[in-house]
Amino acid sequence: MFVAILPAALLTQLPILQVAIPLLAAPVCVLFRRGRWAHDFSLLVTAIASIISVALLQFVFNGGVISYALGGFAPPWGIEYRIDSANAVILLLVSVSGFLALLQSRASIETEIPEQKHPLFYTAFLLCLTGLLGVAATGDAFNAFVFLEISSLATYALVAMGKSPRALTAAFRYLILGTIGASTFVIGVGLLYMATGTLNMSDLATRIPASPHHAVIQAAFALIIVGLGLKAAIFPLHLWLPNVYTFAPAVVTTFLAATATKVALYLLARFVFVIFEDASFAGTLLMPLALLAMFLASLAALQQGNVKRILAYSSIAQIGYMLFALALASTQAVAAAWLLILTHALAKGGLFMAVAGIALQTGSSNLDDWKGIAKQMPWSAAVMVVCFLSLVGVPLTAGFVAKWSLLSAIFSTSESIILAAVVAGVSLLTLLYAGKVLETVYLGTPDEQNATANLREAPLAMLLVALLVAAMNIYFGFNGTMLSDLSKRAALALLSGF
Amino acid sequence: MLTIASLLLLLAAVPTLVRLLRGPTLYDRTLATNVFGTMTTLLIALAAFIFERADLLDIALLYALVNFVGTIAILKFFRYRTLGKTPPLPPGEES
Amino acid sequence: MNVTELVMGGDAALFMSGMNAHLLDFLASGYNYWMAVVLMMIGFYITLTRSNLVKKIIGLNLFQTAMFLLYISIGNVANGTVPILTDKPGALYSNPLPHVLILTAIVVGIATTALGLALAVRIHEAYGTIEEDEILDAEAGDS
Amino acid sequence: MQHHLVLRVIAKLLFAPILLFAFYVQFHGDFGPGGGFQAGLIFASAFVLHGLLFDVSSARQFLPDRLLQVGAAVGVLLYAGTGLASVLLGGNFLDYDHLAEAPTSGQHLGIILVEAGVGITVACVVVMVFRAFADHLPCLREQDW
Amino acid sequence: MLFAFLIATALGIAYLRHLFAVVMLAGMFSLLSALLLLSMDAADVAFTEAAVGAGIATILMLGAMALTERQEKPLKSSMLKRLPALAVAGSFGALLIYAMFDAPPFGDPFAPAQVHVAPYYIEQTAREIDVPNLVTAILASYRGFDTLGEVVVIFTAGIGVALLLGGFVFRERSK
Repeated sequence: MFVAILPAALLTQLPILQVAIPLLAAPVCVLFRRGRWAHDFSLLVTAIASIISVALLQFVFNGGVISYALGGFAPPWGIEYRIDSANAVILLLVSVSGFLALLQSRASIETEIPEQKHPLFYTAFLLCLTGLLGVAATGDAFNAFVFLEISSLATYALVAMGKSPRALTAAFRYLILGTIGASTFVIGVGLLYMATGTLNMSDLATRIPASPHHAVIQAAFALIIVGLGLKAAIFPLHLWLPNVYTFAPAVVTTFLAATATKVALYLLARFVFVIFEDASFAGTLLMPLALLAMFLASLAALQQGNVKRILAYSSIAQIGYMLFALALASTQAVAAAWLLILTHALAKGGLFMAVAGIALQTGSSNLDDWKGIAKQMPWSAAVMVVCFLSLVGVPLTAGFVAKWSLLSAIFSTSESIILAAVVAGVSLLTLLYAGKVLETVYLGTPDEQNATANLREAPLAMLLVALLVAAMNIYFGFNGTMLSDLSKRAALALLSGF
Repeated sequence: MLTIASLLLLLAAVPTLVRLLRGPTLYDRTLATNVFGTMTTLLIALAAFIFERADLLDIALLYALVNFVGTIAILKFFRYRTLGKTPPLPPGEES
Repeated sequence: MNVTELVMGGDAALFMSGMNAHLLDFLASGYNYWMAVVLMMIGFYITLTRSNLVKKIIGLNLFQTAMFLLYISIGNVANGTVPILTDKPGALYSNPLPHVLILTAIVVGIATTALGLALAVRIHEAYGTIEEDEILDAEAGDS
Repeated sequence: MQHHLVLRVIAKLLFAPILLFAFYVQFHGDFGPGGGFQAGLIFASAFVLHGLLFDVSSARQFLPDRLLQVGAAVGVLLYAGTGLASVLLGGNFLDYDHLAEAPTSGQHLGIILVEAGVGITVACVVVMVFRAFADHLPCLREQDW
Repeated sequence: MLFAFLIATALGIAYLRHLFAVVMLAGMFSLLSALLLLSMDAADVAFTEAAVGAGIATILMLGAMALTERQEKPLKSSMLKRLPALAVAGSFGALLIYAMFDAPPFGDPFAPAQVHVAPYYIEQTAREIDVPNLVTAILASYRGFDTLGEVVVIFTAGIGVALLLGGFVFRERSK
């Protein structure tokens, strides 16, 4: 529908506008003196980015792959933006998540960040968004590094804005590990350049099979997987993640949980399937890691006493799911991975939104302080219930669609009952920690000294957005065809190569 | 000729490096850094002639500048323990 | 003129004059890759093991600088010259593309350094130390 | 640093030549090594030198902090704006061919504009970061020294 | 010889605990590597590395040191605890060295890196961009978008430091 309204000349420029608009908006945002204006402005920008991403998605669905030559130089020589179904979905995910996270979080930002810093905070947020969009849109390996670093640097600063001093150490550790990851990635890209003489992803894909330097390419492959694995928090490279999610400001956690690791995972998938086209090797390497991540991180989540930390470990486990699906490497499994990415963003985003609301009112994210909170904050608690159900994969939620397609992918690819049983078993573990949180929230009796009686429901704006996300979880549970269609096209785009 | 000159410069850099690594005082190290910077500047100037690319003289100029600013920063830090506002010196230490 | 044509075309005089290896060319001879890797390992090791946050950042810098050396080594052409066009006909230029990439990478590196140091300053303000073990002890006491 | 007369005089004498050198590197970048980034650093080093030898607060009078912040933003806007301008003139993003009548003069214009953007941003950010670090009084005690 | 210097400096950085000396060594490391970059014809990179590594990074580190500590405390962890780190660094290096055995010879004008994309820049710049410095031509035009990203990275760092250290936003915090 959007495609029809937009003038044709603008349409050809859409890929770059997707990234350039937030990029231009970030420096403009510095110029604001009032925090509220900066908020409204960034909201507007993310809304525009969302609209563009919807238009791009439609365009890609109708017309196939878009290749955009930056600077007007043809691809192997200039930088190329290349949008196909796989990354159009990711672009949509990133920009809509940015929009919803910002829409939801004015109240929590106002309590967490000092007023004078609001313009800079929103600038950093927009920069983070720009970086993630740039990584998703680009068709050039080195350009991906540059934008990965934009988003990472902005993220380090945003995470450090958390109230607790531990936010600082979390950000520092993330900075060290993230920089090692990025450097490793760049060394890998350098080795690829050494072996093939190009940086363009599709050109790499055609030239790698012809290159005589096999060892160089193998090493590049390993380095790129490790580097992106650090960014995507693939087990055992996840060490930075729990503290970052726990201590970052609420809006940052919501946004990161829904997008950052997914973008790294997308890039990993692109390298594995499109550039190296050697998915079997990756499969044998990544499959055990994914299974370990699913088990160990779920067990770790069970032992945590802080809700944000439970959700953080749960994210690591869910990243394990996505990696597992990618490692199966059939079209159906990759489609399942894309479904998992989308539904996990929905479920985890909604959960972190609800947690942000409750934490704002109680001033704590410790589970012990949340006993019986459902009486005072019934709506937030309801959002948590829905999103947890979706996370577990209960029928009639979006999560179910994803888990079901993963199971059917397992059966059709390897026909292994054991793998299916493992996946189902991990879902049970998810149910356990979800049950632990919900039990406390609904059935716990508040401690004497914690006067929860006079707590009120979260601010209306926060609640409405969280409810909207919860509703989306249910809607896509009933009407899963749209999501599965999206992800099937994404998988086809990835596996058929450029 | 130029080659011999640059070899000699490199040889001269060895004791400087030793001084920098061994110390023992901070002043030795600062001086060693400064001397090393000067030698680098000369080496680049020589390289410009060896390569017959006069453009490289710009780099030598920049090195000289960076070396100057860097040494002042080190010395200021050495003396006042800050780069910004100068705190009053402890009594009896006015220069 | 294409690099390949230049040498294949038998521009022997130029090639021979290049064989009079200049001193600096000699210094940057074949073992570049190995040395860059060794430096990278030292930087990596410092980053992983040192407990002092500033030292970690310096280690990261070493790591990245070694990476720059690796990239530039990839782009080096024997007997080549600085990739600034001259009037000299048939000059052989080194590959300018890695230079451009590394310029960008240097900028990214200094940006990371600045942010990391700012974080270290804030951590010192909050914990009174920049030793990771002591910070971990303090945090263990917290929670 | 009230008492280092030699240094202060030299710094004042050097200030203008350093800026001149920065301009040279900025605009000579097409022909020799250098360009916006390096020029921005040299610009900043002039102000850093000034800040080292005189108090940062005096430098604030002619270069207030807010101006630095705006300058950093303006540099990015100039660069991205050049890209957007080439879109509006009918080319792709950052396609300088469309900025002027002849493609090469368009390229020249585009390169000068974006290099200026780089230089402005880098100079402002470096001075900004230097001030952020230099502003605080030291918390090192004499015995740690 | 330069590499020997570099490695000596790097080891010095690893073993000295006096941060002031370490910062100076890091500055020198930068100068040395810039010299090496220059010897590999990377004039622009050497230019930048010198200005950044020896200039700005040194000053920033001194500034950070003024606000933190001067002396690194001795490592508490035993050698045994550092073995995993050594193993990680070692396997990382081993992987790269394994790759390097298969690498095109150093300086080979027929290496893939030299014959595919790069010749286009060398041949076409004079016609398309008309700028003698190939690095500038690629930096600002052929790969101009990377450079835009680079500017945004610097801008992000500035914003990040301003957010973290207050900068001009609030200044009563200096103690």
